[in-house]
Amino acid sequence: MLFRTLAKPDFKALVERILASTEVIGPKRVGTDRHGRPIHHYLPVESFDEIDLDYETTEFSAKTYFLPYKENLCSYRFQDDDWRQEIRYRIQPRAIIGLHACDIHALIKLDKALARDFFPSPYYISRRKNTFVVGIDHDPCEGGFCRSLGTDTATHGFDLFLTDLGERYFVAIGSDRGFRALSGLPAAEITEQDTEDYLRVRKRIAAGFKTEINVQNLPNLLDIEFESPVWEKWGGKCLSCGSCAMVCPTCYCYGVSERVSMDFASGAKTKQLYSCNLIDFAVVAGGHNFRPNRQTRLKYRYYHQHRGFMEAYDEPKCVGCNRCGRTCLAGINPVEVIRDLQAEDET
Amino acid sequence: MKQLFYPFDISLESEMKEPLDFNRRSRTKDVDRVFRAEITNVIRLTEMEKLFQVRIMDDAERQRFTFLPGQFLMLELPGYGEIPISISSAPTNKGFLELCIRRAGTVTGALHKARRGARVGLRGPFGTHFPMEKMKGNNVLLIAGGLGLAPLRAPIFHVIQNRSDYRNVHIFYGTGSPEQLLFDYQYDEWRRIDDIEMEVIVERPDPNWKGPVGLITKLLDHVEINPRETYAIVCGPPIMFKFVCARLSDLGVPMQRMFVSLERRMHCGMGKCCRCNVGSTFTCMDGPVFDYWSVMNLKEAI
Amino acid sequence: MKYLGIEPKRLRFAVFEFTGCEGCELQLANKEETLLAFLGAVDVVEFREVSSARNGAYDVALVDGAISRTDEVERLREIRARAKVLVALGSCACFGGVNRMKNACDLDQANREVYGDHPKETLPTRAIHEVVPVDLKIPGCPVSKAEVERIVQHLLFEVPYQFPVYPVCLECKQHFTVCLFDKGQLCLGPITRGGCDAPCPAGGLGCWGCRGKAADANIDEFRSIARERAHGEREIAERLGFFGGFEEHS
Amino acid sequence: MKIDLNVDVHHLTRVEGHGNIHVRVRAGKVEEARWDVVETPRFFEVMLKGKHYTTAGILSARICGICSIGHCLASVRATESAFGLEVPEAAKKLRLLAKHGETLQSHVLHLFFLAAPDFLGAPSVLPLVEKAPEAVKLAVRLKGAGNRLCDAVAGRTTHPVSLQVGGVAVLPPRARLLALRDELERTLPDLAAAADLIAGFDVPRFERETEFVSLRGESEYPFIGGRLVSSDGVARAEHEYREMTNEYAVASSTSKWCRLSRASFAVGPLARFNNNHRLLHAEAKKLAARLGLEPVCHNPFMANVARLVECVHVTHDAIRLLEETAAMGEVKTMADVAPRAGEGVGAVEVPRGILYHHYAYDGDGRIARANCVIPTTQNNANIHHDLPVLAERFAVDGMTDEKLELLCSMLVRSYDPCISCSVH
Ligand SMILES: Cc1cc2nc3c(=O)[nH]c(=O)nc-3n(C[C@H](O)[C@H](O)[C@H](O)COP(=O)(O)OP(=O)(O)OC[C@H]3O[C@@H](n4cnc5c(N)ncnc54)[C@H](O)[C@@H]3O)c2cc1C
Ligand code: SF4
Ligand code: SF4
Ligand code: SF4
Repeated sequence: MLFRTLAKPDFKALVERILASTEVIGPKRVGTDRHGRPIHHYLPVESFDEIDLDYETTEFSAKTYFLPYKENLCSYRFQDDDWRQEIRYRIQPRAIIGLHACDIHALIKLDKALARDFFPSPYYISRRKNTFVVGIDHDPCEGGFCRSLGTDTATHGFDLFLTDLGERYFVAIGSDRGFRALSGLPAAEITEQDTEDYLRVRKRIAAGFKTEINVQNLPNLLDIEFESPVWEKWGGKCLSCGSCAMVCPTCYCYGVSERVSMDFASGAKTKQLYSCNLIDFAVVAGGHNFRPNRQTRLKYRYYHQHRGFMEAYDEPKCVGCNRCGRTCLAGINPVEVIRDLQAEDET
Repeated sequence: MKQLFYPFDISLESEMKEPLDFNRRSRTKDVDRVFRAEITNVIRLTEMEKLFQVRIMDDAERQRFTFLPGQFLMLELPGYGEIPISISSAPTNKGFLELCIRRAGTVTGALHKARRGARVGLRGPFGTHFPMEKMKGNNVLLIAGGLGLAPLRAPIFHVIQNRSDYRNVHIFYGTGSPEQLLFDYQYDEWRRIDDIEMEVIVERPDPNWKGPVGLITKLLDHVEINPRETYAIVCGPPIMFKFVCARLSDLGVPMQRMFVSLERRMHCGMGKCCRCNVGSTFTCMDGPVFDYWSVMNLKEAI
Repeated sequence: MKYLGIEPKRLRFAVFEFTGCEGCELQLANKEETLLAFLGAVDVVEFREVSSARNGAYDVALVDGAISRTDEVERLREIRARAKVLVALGSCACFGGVNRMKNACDLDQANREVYGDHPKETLPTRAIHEVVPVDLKIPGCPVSKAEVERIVQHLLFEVPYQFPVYPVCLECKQHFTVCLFDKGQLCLGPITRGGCDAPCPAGGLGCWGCRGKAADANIDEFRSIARERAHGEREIAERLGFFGGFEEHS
Repeated sequence: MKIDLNVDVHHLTRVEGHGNIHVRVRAGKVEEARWDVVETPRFFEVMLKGKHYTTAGILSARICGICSIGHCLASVRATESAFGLEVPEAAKKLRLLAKHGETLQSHVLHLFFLAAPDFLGAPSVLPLVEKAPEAVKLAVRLKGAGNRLCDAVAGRTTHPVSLQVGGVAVLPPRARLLALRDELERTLPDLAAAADLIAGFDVPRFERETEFVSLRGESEYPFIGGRLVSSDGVARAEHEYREMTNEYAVASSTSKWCRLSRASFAVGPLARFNNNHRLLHAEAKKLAARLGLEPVCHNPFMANVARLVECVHVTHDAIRLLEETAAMGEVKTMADVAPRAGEGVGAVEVPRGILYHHYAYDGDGRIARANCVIPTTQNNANIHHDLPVLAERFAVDGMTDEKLELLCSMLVRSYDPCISCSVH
């Protein structure tokens, strides 16, 4: 990989150049929670100053810019007794500034499931390829356990990746597009001093992690503890609201529905992100529900994250951002659930 | 910046320009494009089920379309929705596809009102198939309960068309009552022309019923089974194939030689929506056809 | 649309109002983008609020408002007898709506307070289905016009309509709305049936539960969440009782 | 020639709520002419008792589905005045925007959907969809613009969510405000076309001198709060509203009646116009002059013209407000709320006239007593007293039961009564 350093004002200049030609998404402060902590969302910005790169985490992941909550898969025009199908993909370029390593890993995982595997999704690919991704290093967020999942640093999946060295950024260039973006800017070749500073920052970050869990044995454990009372304990609390899957950077389950316009001249097939925690997720015709209980549904979310995806791609789907844990009103969070399972296994 | 953000248009990718062929997983990117198909005939089978003959309208697309017994389609009524439906006709039949559909809700309800000439959308074929090749030279048990005869018809046609490849062939079929029997006009032909042993049983007979009465497992009481040379395909509601497979297992048929077709909610057919996820398995990609051993090992499969 | 070779039915609609604010009826005239198409798809034969025409026979009766007087009971029975499909439109018709809160008071006392020496006849508020059988309930205060349109389409095509079963939270998350609990407010979103597109939380107001209970709503856990966040029993009970959709829990 | 006439309207159509008209003319003399409100009472004042201040606005919005924004605003204003609370400037502007949206959508709804069919000889707007599609489309565009304004600022058109005690809960994004401004600018030609249409209406010539009550604007045409005034010279402060309304229950009606200097008085667009015409936007004044609306106008049928004049006013004013709010940047729109015991009144000019909410709070932020006086309540007696004079005036040769019934119905409709609201 190529590395450069870039003075902060020059990075601002870069973002402003991007802003002049395309839509830019960045972490934006949207309010304060009841404990006085700032709330950030990834939102479109109109100027560099709206971006708050110092954010701890965002309430929602950035997946909506790749995998929108609602998306038109195709539309139909009806005429006489016939119809025509129309499909459009999003080809408007866009830049996302300030993704953390876990979110970049989330994209890499989504790439595997949606862009590389059987039946690659053209909708996802169109968005992914048209999005310029700038990542940034940061001190560990509270409750995040990305380090346990190996998603605390990113080496690919982005165009540029920044590490804050005080006055300047240490920039990893992840693509030809990233390289070209820097052209014309006074980006310097890295010096020994830069490397030293960079390693020091990395070390500080690494030392800051407080939350760790052991995920090695999870695939097996999930099978063994299939009937565990742990599911009853946590499942009994679950509100079946789907919030966890909505904020998760890697949950991609969905439902498809169709509708026609009121004048019956056109129709649309729409995909809406869904959650395996919702009660009708596995209802089949005739009304049989394969997962009628909250605990089975909750269990299956963990199953997919830590076992199903593992079997398919040799890695868990979870990136350890703990967004699901933070958003869950019932206080269901992966760290405690997994620890409970492991404790159960030991007894 | 302009060329940095040179827009990428996937419709210009080479795969997108290839003819649509869902059999080439991972090469196919135009995944939501449907084949336009015309309903050429509608045959009322029972109060709840109708058989639809549909024909892919584009000649080239129709010629290219191939499937294996056990595979399914995503059938779309634009504006209403899209549903998975097993293909119920002979794989060699290039003229039209047959779909046997029970009225169950929105899409099937609308479809049941459709007439000849109506145009629907098709995507597929998707999923795994019954291993007809492997079964060659063996006895074959084809067992269906209720609507299970729909997915069973493709393997039946396959066996008939390649009758000499298989030894003894039995069809066992059971429903609740005589008026629920599907395709009753074909039984005679299967028996008399195609040299198939066919037995039908109902749970609640009517006064005209002359055949056996009871659950489908009862039909298995009298057959001679050579466990080493027998394959079974079992289609029907989970409760039914669970009992049938247990019975066959008792008779010594290895579970790897019994095949079932699972039903799950499906919204894509391509392993993306996760609705049909069973344990770590996608019913639409790794199924719907599974051998019974795999099913036993799937959590909550039945 | 003459799709699948089926001409959609032309159904005759009639709209009737009982005890309520008539906001749900107003929704039929809202969503201007599709109003003309909507009127083109159905025959509105009786709708006192916007039309002087009363031309007899109708197939579908949309009824908004709750029942709170004897003459209303009579009128509703007559409508039931004439309608093929009786639709309860809005939370008042489905649950009794806010009017139901009146039932907690002594009605004579209430009458004296408001009307002094000229008391008016009034009955305890009831939902439509507590008086006559109802074929379809469309909750909401007010109803969502988009949903009403979809349901009307389903009626025209005679295919069943499935209401969303998930709670409001899902749609909040899909709109990037900051959770009201995070702002220290109470919100019924986690237990209320979604499908409204969660306008209230987006507007900075907790969900008041106008669409009634979500399928499999976890009310016990909800209560303990609310209590943990320092919302008192009275506040919770009042909220659950507001529109009558959680009647048995308030 | 001696004329006998009978009018019996049971559940008058094209008005909100249930009311009946009875007129008997015997030998040219009016024997009976009455307006009875038979709507079912809902007892909101009783339901409001004990409610927390955060709930009051939400509950009282449900008094009326058409002017729910007005009710909500009157309610939060009453609470704020009880708590001695000043709302941020930005919130005041946003509230006025929501108010304008409601005025626009409600007036257009009335003019085109409820009133116009009478003038165009149709039973409802439905046949007009085919007969006069352009007029209907125009109405739909104007009403849509009003609704979108409400949606953006209040979170919803019917039963608003963002209008809360302390201010407005969310500041709409700048882009949305500017888009609305553009949309309103595009509707200006529609308003001009609407004026042409209404100029062609044959407004019945009928006058009965009456007293007009409204808010009194100081520097702006009044909508939210301020002093109260009558065309007979009565002036009161907002909290003295009882002296303006003098509500009393009558046996024949589930709505109460009101009086001031005379047996009855009128509120609504005509009252606002008569008392505040000098504060209208220049374009609105021009339109009033063109359509022959001059203060003090005593023809209740002219209320329709006054409605259109107000539509022009609020559209122009909303364009100004949208520009101002879009330029505000990220400002505070909510004041901190500290409940305290006390009383407060909120007076708001809703489409049908002046509306009052009055709450007394205990120390816990809960309502101890509530009183709401609805515009239609204030108008009911006036409608009732108009009827005999109208019947008298038109009980002439050539009059038929049908014609008189239409005239009586049109008279009642010209007040745009909101009956379920008046029986709250
Ligand atoms: C691989 C495969 C092959 C199949 N082959 C066939 C076949 O050959 N023939 C055939 O007839 N069927 C077949 N099916 C079943 C068929 O797909 C369903 O009957 C069909 O999807 C029903 O669609 P619908 O729109 O008509 O019903 P829907 O409107 O989706 O509803 C059907 C029923 O499901 C329940 N339901 C739906 N949504 C909800 C909800 N949100 N909450 C609660 N309950 C709900 C209700 O009970 C409803 O009556 C197959 C299924 C699979 C997976
Ligand atoms: S785990 Fe929490 S966030 Fe997820 S569905 Fe259950 S209650 Fe909702
Ligand atoms: S499961 Fe939870 S912790 Fe894991 S990636 Fe999703 S939101 Fe983050
Ligand atoms: S958010 Fe709640 S109160 Fe608001 S419309 Fe939806 S269900 Fe009703």
